[in-house]
Amino acid sequence: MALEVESREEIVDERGNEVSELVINVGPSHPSTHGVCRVITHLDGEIVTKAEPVIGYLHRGIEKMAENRTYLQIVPLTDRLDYVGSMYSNWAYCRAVERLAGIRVPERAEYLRVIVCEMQRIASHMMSLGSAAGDTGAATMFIYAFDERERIVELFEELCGARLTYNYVRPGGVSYDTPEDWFDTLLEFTRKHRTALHEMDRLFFGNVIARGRMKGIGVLSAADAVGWGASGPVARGSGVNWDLRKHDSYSVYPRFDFDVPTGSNGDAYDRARCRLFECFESCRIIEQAVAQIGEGPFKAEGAPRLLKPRPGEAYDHIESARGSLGVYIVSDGSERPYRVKFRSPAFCNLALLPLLAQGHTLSDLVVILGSLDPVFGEVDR
Amino acid sequence: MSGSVFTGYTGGLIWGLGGGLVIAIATLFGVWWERKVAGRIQMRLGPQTTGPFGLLQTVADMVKLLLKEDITPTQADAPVFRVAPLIVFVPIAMAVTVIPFAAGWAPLDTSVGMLFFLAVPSVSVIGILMAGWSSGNSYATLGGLRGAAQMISYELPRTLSVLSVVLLAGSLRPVEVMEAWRWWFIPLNGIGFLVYFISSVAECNRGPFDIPEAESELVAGYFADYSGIRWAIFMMSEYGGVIAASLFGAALFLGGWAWAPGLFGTAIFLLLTVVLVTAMIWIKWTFPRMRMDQLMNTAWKVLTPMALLQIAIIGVVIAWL
Amino acid sequence: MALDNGARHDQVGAPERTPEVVPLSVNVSNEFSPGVKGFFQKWKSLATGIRITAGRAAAGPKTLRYPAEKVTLSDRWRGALRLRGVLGIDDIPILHEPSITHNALVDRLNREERLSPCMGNCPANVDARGQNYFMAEDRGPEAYELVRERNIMPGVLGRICHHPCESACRRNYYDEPIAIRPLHRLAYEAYEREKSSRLLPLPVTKSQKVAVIGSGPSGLAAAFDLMQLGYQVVAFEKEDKPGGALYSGVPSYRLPREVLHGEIDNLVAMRLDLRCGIEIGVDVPIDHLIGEFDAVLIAAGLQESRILPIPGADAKEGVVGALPFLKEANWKGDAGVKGKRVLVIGGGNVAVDCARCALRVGAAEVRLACLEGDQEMPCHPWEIEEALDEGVIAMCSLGPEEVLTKDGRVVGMKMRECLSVFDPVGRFSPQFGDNYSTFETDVVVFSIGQAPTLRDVVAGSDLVLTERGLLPVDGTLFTTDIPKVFACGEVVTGPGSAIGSIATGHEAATSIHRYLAGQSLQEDRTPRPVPIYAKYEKATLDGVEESRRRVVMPMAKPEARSEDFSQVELGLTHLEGLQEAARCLRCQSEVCVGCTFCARTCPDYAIQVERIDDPGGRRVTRYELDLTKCCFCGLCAEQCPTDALCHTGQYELSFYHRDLAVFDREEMLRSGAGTRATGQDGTHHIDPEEASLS
Amino acid sequence: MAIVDKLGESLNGSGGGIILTSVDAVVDWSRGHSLWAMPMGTACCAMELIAASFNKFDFDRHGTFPRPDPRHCDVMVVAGTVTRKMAPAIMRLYAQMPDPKWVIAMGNCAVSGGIFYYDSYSVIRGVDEFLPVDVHIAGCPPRPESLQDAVLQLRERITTESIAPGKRHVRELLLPTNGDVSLHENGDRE
Amino acid sequence: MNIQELRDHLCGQHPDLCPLFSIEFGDGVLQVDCETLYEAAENLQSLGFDRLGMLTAVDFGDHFEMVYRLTSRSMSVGMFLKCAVPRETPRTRSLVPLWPAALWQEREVYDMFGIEFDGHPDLRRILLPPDWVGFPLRKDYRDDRLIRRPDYI
Repeated sequence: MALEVESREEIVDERGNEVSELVINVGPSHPSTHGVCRVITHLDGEIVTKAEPVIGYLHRGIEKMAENRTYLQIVPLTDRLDYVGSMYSNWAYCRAVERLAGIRVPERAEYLRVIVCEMQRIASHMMSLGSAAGDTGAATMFIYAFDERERIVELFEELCGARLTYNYVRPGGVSYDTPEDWFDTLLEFTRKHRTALHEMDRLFFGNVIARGRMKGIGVLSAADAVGWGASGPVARGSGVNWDLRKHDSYSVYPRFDFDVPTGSNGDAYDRARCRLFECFESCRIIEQAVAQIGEGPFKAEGAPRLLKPRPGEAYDHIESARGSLGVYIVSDGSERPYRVKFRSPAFCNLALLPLLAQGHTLSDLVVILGSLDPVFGEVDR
Repeated sequence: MSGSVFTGYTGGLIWGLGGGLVIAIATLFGVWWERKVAGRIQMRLGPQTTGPFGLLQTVADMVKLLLKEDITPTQADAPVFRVAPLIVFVPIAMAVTVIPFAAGWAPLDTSVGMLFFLAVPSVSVIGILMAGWSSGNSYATLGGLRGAAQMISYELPRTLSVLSVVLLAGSLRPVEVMEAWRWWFIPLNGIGFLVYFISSVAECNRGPFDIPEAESELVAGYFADYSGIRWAIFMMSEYGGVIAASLFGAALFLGGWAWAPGLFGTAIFLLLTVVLVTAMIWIKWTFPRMRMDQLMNTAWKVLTPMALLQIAIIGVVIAWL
Repeated sequence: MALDNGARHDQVGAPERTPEVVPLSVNVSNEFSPGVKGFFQKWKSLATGIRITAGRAAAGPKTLRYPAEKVTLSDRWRGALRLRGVLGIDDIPILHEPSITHNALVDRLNREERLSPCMGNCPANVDARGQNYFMAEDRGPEAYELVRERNIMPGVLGRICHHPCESACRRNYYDEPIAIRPLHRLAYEAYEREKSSRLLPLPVTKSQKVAVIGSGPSGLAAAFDLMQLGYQVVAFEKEDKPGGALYSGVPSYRLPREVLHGEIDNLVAMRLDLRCGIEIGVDVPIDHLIGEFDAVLIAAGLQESRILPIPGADAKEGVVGALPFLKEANWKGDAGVKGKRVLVIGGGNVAVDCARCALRVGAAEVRLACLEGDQEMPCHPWEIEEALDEGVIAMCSLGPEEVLTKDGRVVGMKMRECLSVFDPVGRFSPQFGDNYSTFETDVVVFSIGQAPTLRDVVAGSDLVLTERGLLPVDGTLFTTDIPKVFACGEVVTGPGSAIGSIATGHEAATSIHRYLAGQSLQEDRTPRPVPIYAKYEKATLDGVEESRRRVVMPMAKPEARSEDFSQVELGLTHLEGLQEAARCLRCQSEVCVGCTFCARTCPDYAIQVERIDDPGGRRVTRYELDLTKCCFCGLCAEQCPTDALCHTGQYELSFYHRDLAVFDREEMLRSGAGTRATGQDGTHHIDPEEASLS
Repeated sequence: MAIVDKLGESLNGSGGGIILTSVDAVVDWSRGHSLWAMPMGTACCAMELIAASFNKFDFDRHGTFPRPDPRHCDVMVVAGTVTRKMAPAIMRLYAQMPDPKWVIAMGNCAVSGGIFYYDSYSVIRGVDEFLPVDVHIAGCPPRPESLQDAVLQLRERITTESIAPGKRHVRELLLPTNGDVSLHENGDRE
Repeated sequence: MNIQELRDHLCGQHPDLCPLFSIEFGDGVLQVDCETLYEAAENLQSLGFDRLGMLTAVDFGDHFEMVYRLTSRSMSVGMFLKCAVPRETPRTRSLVPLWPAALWQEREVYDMFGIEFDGHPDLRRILLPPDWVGFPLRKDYRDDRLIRRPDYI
């Protein structure tokens, strides 16, 4: 809402400087900032002349806290980073820890991680698509997308007993094996989900108004995408074919056959539709993974309670729903890390907002912000 | 009924107050109906626990809003701010009075009824501008300006679309139009009805044309700083506008009471109105919101030509008859 | 793969894929057609939208009608935490179960994941958790009696057991395991002090009589079980003193004979008819027993040492088997090796015993040669460690090639390098290299395995031995070819541990009881033991407080103890025993013991636990969970060794006042706590005045 | 608010206890059944807040739906972590809400800082440091049902309120709370 | 391309950087002097490292270490670029002219560590309020409002 946290004063300031601009403050609590982002927007009429994101409203100091937690205790913290896709932060963090501590992960655990992360990708993209649609006023599309997400959340609840903060991927494996019949439910979901995706594609992406709202808005060139460190659907929407699952194929991803959807215009529409297509690909990966997964342990055996990796540093990254999510850990050999850094894709993607929003209208600003899909838990950390 | 208190200035006043009351009550049901329909579209239930089928939900809302604190922001232009909701509401309540509800009867039966209906609600643009400007809030200001531009733009296609019916019926008096109404008006006025419907939606600031109050951009637009009963009046005018436009459309384009004699006709008329209201709700909850420039493009480049095409068709038909 | 080099640890056989071969597959941009077609496409898209929403509306709502209709929670749902029990209010369950039904109990607990790991990993399923509980409460005699139910001689096993319970102890995961075995010994000592009042003869309630051949651990275990059931049991021992392998094979520096015989005397006092010096098959034919008794149990053990058929092994002097060697050393204190050089062949526990005995009987130099590498020796690591401390020289990865003799006397041993012992499948199949080495020695002790000598025992009966001299026995029911005759112990299992033998004794007793009572032998029987717990990696101990560390067993000085047969392990003091027993986590007892692991693992530090550790008064005095800090991650419940801390399905946790969400110990113990979610006991109403606080 | 205040004052002053009680019943009913939520979603809990208003859980059944504009809202649902940087904005939004207004602190971060209680330099330990919180929901994040439950609890709590200033009806609250846990001294927990 | 090939490639193209290149824990690390950081980064960019993935700092007590994670799409390889910044004068050169991605990330490092970047167009606090005192991720950061965790493992 209303937002006006300081705008009045600023307008006066600006007026005092004889600027014929209207400065309005979008956020930090505004329905379409997807969290707590404030965008100081300079308007000429309705045209944005300058949009300056102010972030940090959700900065909780997780990186500092991590220096005071044991390696296992950090896993719940990572849940709260990217709260739309907790599994990713779990996994990226655990990969870095495993790299540092030299833990081998059983194959079944790797498959389970891939499955939950692809489910998480669907869930996250559903949230992103939904809120992008919500930004353009299509509240019903939001609910349809969220309904799909709800199905995945139910599956996650079956799997690990939580709806949002899963704490599922742990150093050395995962915390639970799958319940009975879980895979059957999952496969049934992927089957139905495809239908729902097609429906949403026609309802929203085929709609003349939605296309009008999103086509040609916030065009990001491929060169800019690379230079600004954009990743994930934001980069791929601009035609940058960069997906860590393919190009740094970690875990068991090389065993799956899937495509990388890319856009050609680099506008908000391509970014959003990239996400839609990635959901199809995720369904494919899930189905292949369920077919391939074998019996076995889901956790590295006998890992001690207190991990004390060797001194050193490790960086590992995965392709989250928002892009390449990296975790950099420096260990001094004690039971607590010396420094943990989360390279959050949303942070880097959000930096593009001033570039993209300039010259568009205020209405487009929220569409562009939505198409960058920031999750402020991750942006601010 | 000439000479009765129900005509002239006193009549206008009485019927105007009556219209306001009807709109207020209709709004209660309208909001309830919208929440139910929207819920259904969204696979939800909508209000359910307050009263049977949640029917008392809007009553509770209304009572609560009445008792809410009535905030006038310190930076607001207080007198303008306070009066703006009424300036939006009164014209809408007045407009209802010319609608031919039953065979041969409209509360305010004037010879320029059609014009009255189209012209009077336009006054609420001023109220919206006042509300937006006086709030002293940049969102509200933007919303008010957007609203004014939008409503003025859509006046034209809407008026033109009504013109085709007027041409066919040969009268500006709603009751006479209704008496002249035949079922083949429907196919003949198809395009006109579409134009009327869409521009009515836009006139009422309803989705997908709700950009003056765009929730995701302007939070609540021109009434962002209104609370309690004053905001309720804004909501009533919005729903009043929807109901009035639906009543008028159901009468002119769908035949209203002309389908059957007596109270039956009125029942059919109200049923058709509900259908139109539902349609408006439905498209609001189905489509994304337009952007300002798209909105203008639609008005001037799509709807106005379509309305002109309709008039041309009617002209040809009349000439041919 | 590529962003990182090949050192990636989890890369599972992935083919390399380079970006060039990745198809630039799906392009997501799409446009309306230009012109009139596009105009109609646009209107059609609107109609499509209406159609889709109409379809969804027709499909009906998916809403749950809360609070009338509840969501079905997954049974893994991580709701509010509660405790099942707290030490000081609830006692931990003590599993006093007759041997007959003990297996069923263990199986049920195992299925319900409520079996403590120590009990599960013990072949005889001794309730070590219960013992530790009693020991911590300073109730030693009760602990002894509890252990004795499954472990016939706690005092003996408390000295010689290879304690699989300790390797499975969940404490391994956090720091160090509980000293369960030394606590057996302490329990025995406590019992001995109160023996007079506690040791009562068992009543004979049944007329049937059972004969047990052999008085080793397995025979006595079976005898004790049967005596408890009211049978009359007669045990025959061919030596003069009872104890079987414990008497003849286990050196007395590990097991003082007074302890062994004290334990057996206790059994005798409980009306075990023990007849020593009677060798079945020689003094009394087995047929006679079969005729006289209602059932016969053969628990004769292994009597014969194997000697490798290599050149020179038949030397007249200087080549001995392990068992005769130990017997001589144990009984006489002199095995004829004084001042000589001894080479023990073999890497098992018996070999180590031989080596250590040899030192004690005055050998000048003792070497131990085994096939296996130093990390894979089959003996227990602590055994070889103690032996090395005492001065035994271990030589690994050497295979015996030839005993060098001179005039029928051993002078040396030729050894060959051994490359590997087992083939990839895990079968014993040593591969030798080409390096030979020779050692001078006077005596070679072969400790490469034992075999039963049952020919005499079964002579004249219908029992038929296999070609290798073994008695064909069912491994689950312990029956032989003759219905009346059963067998247990190492006769059946081959060389094994004492506690393993005891376990077979219990099984055989069950079979005998069923046989005598006319019940089905097979019903609900599974092969025992069922190994269920995996090993732990060694936990890192730095940062672990001293109070959490395992008590150190005092040992005699190596140079002093290798001189004679005095005890090596000196035993814990009473106080040490109490403290050590208090370390026990009471796994799966569903009673919070205040171990603080939940508080330590909690990422939010929301849990505070305090306890009193006084002997006999161990109480959890404070358990406080600040639910408003809890992040419901579930780490604490996963860590909880006793399973006392668990998630409930409660998710409606609304409070008018923030402090109401701080759960103390009593609140943690309340189950369900009346909410809409659980529908249980909504009897607690809040005072409106209190509700209006905040 | 003024009208209601005056009404309440006069009813209370003139000894119109019965009338006051019935008026209060109507007023409390309408307020309790029309709790429009100001979704102050800052972090993870916002997801469950969204879920609560969407199709599976459907807040709207109880007459509660999120309005983004504080001027139209009755109850602020603070869902998520509140940092020092964010707190002034929340205070401002709360100030913008018209009376009568309530606050639900959803999730442990909003209740006490939760997982960020220790070692975080920027998180405020509970919004009750600067807002009068009526209902706290523990959970991380709470289920959407918990939020519905909290709204229903708040509704019951509203039934104790009166339009007469300073007056409070003593009613037995039917909803179970979490037991007879006595209030702890604040001192020993800090 | 694996890390060995990368080293060969680097040594072939820029022999002066070669001695600074080491392989630690499976990642290539180029440890340079902060004065030459910009030039090294420029060289690496021309070598094909087109993405600046991560940029952060680590407080090692006596000095800060700047850590840059560079990845190359064409070579499909990633590496670290590091330089030690003295604690007394925490300044180094901004990489914004090379990669705009550094724009916000350097602001974050400034916010958290107080390291200043020469040539950064807009060096302000980004996550914390502008009036914040101190740099939280420094090891010696003290804050009265911070409650320290109970001290047990």
